[in-house]
Amino acid sequence: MSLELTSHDYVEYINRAAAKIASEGEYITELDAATGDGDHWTNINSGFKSLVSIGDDLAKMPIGDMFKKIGMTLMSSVGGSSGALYGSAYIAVAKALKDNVSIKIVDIQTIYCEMFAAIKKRGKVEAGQKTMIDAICPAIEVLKKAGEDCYSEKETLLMMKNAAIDGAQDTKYMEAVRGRAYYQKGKGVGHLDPGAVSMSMLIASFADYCIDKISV
Amino acid sequence: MSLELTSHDYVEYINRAAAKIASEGEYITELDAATGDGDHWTNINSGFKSLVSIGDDLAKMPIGDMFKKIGMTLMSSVGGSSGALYGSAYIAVAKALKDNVSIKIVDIQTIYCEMFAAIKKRGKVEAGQKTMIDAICPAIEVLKKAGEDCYSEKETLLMMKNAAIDGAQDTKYMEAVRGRAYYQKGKGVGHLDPGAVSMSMLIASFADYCIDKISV
Amino acid sequence: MKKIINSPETVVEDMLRGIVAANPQLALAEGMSVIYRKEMSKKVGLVSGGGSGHEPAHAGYVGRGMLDAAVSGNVFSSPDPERILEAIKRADSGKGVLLIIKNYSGDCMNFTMAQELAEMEDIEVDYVIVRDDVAVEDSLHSTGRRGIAGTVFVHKICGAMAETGGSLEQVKAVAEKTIANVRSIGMALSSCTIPAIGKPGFALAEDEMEIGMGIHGEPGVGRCKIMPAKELAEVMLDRIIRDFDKDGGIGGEVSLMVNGYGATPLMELFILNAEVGNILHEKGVTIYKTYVGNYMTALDMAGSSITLLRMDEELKSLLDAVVDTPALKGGA
Amino acid sequence: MKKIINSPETVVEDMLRGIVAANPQLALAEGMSVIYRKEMSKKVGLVSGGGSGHEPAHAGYVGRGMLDAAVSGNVFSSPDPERILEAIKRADSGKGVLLIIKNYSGDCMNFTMAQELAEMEDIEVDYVIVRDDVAVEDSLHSTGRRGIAGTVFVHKICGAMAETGGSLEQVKAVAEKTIANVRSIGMALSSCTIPAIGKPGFALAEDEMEIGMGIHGEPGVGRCKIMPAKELAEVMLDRIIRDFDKDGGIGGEVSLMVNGYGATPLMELFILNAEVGNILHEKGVTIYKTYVGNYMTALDMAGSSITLLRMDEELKSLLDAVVDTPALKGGA
Ligand SMILES: Nc1ncnc2c1ncn2[C@@H]1O[C@H](COP(=O)(O)OP(=O)(O)O)[C@@H](O)[C@H]1O
Ligand SMILES: Nc1ncnc2c1ncn2[C@@H]1O[C@H](COP(=O)(O)OP(=O)(O)O)[C@@H](O)[C@H]1O
Ligand SMILES: [Mg+2]
Ligand SMILES: [Mg+2]
Ligand SMILES: [Mg+2]
Ligand SMILES: [Mg+2]
Repeated sequence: MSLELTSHDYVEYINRAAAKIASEGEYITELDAATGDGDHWTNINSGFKSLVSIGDDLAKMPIGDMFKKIGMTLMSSVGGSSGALYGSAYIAVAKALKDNVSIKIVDIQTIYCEMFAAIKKRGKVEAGQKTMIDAICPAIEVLKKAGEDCYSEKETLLMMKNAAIDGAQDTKYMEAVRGRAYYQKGKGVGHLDPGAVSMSMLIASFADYCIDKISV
Repeated sequence: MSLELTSHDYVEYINRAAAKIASEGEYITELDAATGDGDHWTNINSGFKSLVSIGDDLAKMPIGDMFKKIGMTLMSSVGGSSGALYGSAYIAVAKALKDNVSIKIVDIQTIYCEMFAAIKKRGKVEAGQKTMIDAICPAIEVLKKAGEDCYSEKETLLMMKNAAIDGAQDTKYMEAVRGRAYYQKGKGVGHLDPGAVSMSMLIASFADYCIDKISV
Repeated sequence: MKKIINSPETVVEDMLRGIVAANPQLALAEGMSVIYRKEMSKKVGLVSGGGSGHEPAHAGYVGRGMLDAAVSGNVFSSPDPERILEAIKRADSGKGVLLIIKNYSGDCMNFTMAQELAEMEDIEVDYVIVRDDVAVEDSLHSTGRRGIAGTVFVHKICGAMAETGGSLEQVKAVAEKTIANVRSIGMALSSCTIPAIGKPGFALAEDEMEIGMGIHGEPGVGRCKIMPAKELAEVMLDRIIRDFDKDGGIGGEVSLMVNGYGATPLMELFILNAEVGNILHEKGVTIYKTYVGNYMTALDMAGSSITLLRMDEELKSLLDAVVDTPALKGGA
Repeated sequence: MKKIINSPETVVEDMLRGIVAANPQLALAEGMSVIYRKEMSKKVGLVSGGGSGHEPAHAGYVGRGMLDAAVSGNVFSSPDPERILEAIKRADSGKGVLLIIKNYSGDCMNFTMAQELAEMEDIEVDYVIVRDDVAVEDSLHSTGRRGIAGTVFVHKICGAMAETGGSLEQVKAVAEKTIANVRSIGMALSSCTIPAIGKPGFALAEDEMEIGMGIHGEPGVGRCKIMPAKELAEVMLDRIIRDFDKDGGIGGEVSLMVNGYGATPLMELFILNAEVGNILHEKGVTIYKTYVGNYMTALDMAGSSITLLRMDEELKSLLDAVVDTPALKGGA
């Protein structure tokens, strides 16, 4: 069975992602406390809690509207840098997928490319500057490569997941240029970027959800 | 040899008393922290340090002037309640002994009676209200009794010392009426009064000094 | 102990230098720890003071519309009579001087000794004693109630009265009226550290607070578990209102001060203020004016006090009069 | 965590209620965390804001002579564009609105997104970004310097300029001039505790302090042993002065702010002020005006920041203009 997600499915993923984020409170908080101001988990967690609370509405929306609503909700409920960035990211996805009736494997590449571009623009960052896009960027590369080399959907999703996780881990050696870690003496070198870690968790959750979906 | 102290001797006693107070910092501080604001030791210690620093001048003064100077110095260097009280006490002593050329055993009774009366008046307190006069009051009673019963000077001084120390210990069971311990729920019952304890140390130091003096 | 100081011995001196450096309209009587207005006013003089550690009290209230001179003792220790006399002289323009004393044994003794000294020099001096802390039983035969944040209202109102040319008698009368109508209650989340001692005066467990705390880290009247701000406001207000009830009730209109003890941020004071305001509103009591901030502190103690002042038309107009001091400005 | 709060989730909401309760001249746009002047002024609108936890900033600076509206995010989190748009609308009387942004990624993104939204509704909006913290290297290719206590000077000066009828362009110009002439440096003795997290963001040993601390408990640039106030003043001023040196030097006359981070009592701020004043005096720099107090805090962090603003005649007269806000009043 090949992947095809409805709004209802995407909301199921959101619920899973929210649970994952909720369970990582201490870890993510500590990461942001080390190089930032310690609030990244409360920000992102409250955003996903808000999404869960409007899940029933979201599930009934067309794909494009759903993504837009997710973006607006995150923008107003997450706050901080990540609110603006996630908000911009989802709104960009909404524009790109506005005529979609479902999400297929090819759309996943679109989703993450749009997010990447939107965050880059809004945050004035490039890959390699120790931010959340450093979890997205390797995932996109894998998706492109997988498309060319004709991997199976499941293989593709697994590779995407691992690339995102590795990407987040690689932020440890990067110097921050934007965001709070920049204020540190060592520009955060030696520490993981909290935004990249949470982003990698979301990508991994999404991959897992999709794999479950096609494995049924 | 019967007791006869000069100003020079009294300054020697002041030095000893200052050393004793200096060594009891933690104990007295803790007592005041338990029922008051924790500064009694710093107050009284800084007063005796000031006295030590003007010791050479004090030693050269007539008895009356010396006591007056001690009073003025304590008043301005101790601060708080005890500054006003010790100041008033020594100034009262100065008035009573203004024609003295030395301090004999009979004068000791005068000294403590004057101090007692002055503190009572200035502080609007009675004996038994958990203040510094509860160390003086039993000392005075012993001095009176010793005078009537013809004890030796040494015996008298020893009895005075013990009475002051016991008097301070007895404050444990008293309810405060004046001073900060009054603000406590239990009116300080169960705690020693710091002012009575430091006063008993000064009386005890004085007795010890006098005993040393007549034992030579 | 972690403090921004040079040494525990010099905190008061260094601080007073810092106050006059920031306020060129004020001067420091060197060696006397007295801060006074450079330009002496032609009116009844107002002097307050006491131990240090309550900043901005009292030097922060010297200026037009409030005090003429403030005298500082060591941390939490009353200044001696000589210094108080110096403050009286700096405040005296021939119309007499009123001493505003917070009710502590040490302050009462030292200020009244100074009054005696001043009278020997033919300066007319009278005094009032502020006793607003309802945590303590009031009584004439004991120390009685402490003076805490309500003292700031007395400064403000007497200052305004003096500025309008009131006589010593009139200024004293309005001070007594303010004192009769002001009530406070404090609470602490932590102890404070006296610099010369270097460690906290007492310990409160991670989940404990103390009600009825004074402004010297003296133990309060009851320790309990920390509670939500709403409940705390209820508990604190209840004590004040029950005390007003013994004396005619809270009345229809009060001014309110939510005072921080030094280490409590404004965010928390505003939260407490919201709850106090709600309760008073429910009781049908109008709040004429609200002060939220650090007005009478206890070094680095975390905690706050609530003060209510029953208002009448005279007190309103005096409270509204313009002031210009380091800590209170404008139509504050 | 010991705080006077109802619950970590409601701190901002509860606090904002407390601010308007204490300041009847201000109103709260319910659900939007925007505090604005009830009486709208006919002049260029001034809006500031950011994460909460910096009280009295920014709501405490809303009033005559300063801001028209302040918007609050969650603790240390930038407010979202929708709320900022609400603040813009509350401040707009048709003469345009200037946003005063502290330089943080989140604030810059959210405020500029709000600007885009406002322009879609035909409201003229411009912005300035305050970047006064010399602990951070300045650069155009990175986040660059943080905005900290110097922001209060920008509020004050822009407010005065707008009040005299200056155009949006003129107000922006004087904001940029202020930003070009203001420098700050912070230090911390302790971390702060974000209510929702419940424990301190980092730990400092009993004898350690951190220099270059921002106002969110972000780690600073260097940890060292605590030092006497005199030395601390030297170390902090040195960084500011060296930075001025890259841009024409400190000049002959500055205004000074010694700002507390929330848990540091006034006593310590005045001690630091005395030492800063001495050093500037020795260097032949005149201090035009000094502000000592809690102006831009970081929750319950113990510590302080020093801000210097190079003065000229225009800035002097704007700094002296009368204000009437909860946190700054009179000829402050
Ligand atoms: N300019 C930026 N561009 C991209 N990502 C950024 C930028 N600034 C911050 N981030 C990301 O946001 C994360 C921090 O988010 P969060 O803690 O929620 O916000 P804040 O920094 O406002 O407290 C960082 O770890 C980083 O991944
Ligand atoms: N009214 C009073 N009369 C007599 N002694 C008093 C009075 N008030 C306080 N004291 C004494 O002073 C002691 C406290 O002194 P100290 O701590 O130096 O002053 P303060 O109470 O001002 O901090 C008390 O233990 C008590 O013995
Ligand atoms: Mg963060
Ligand atoms: Mg004491
Ligand atoms: Mg004391
Ligand atoms: Mg943040």
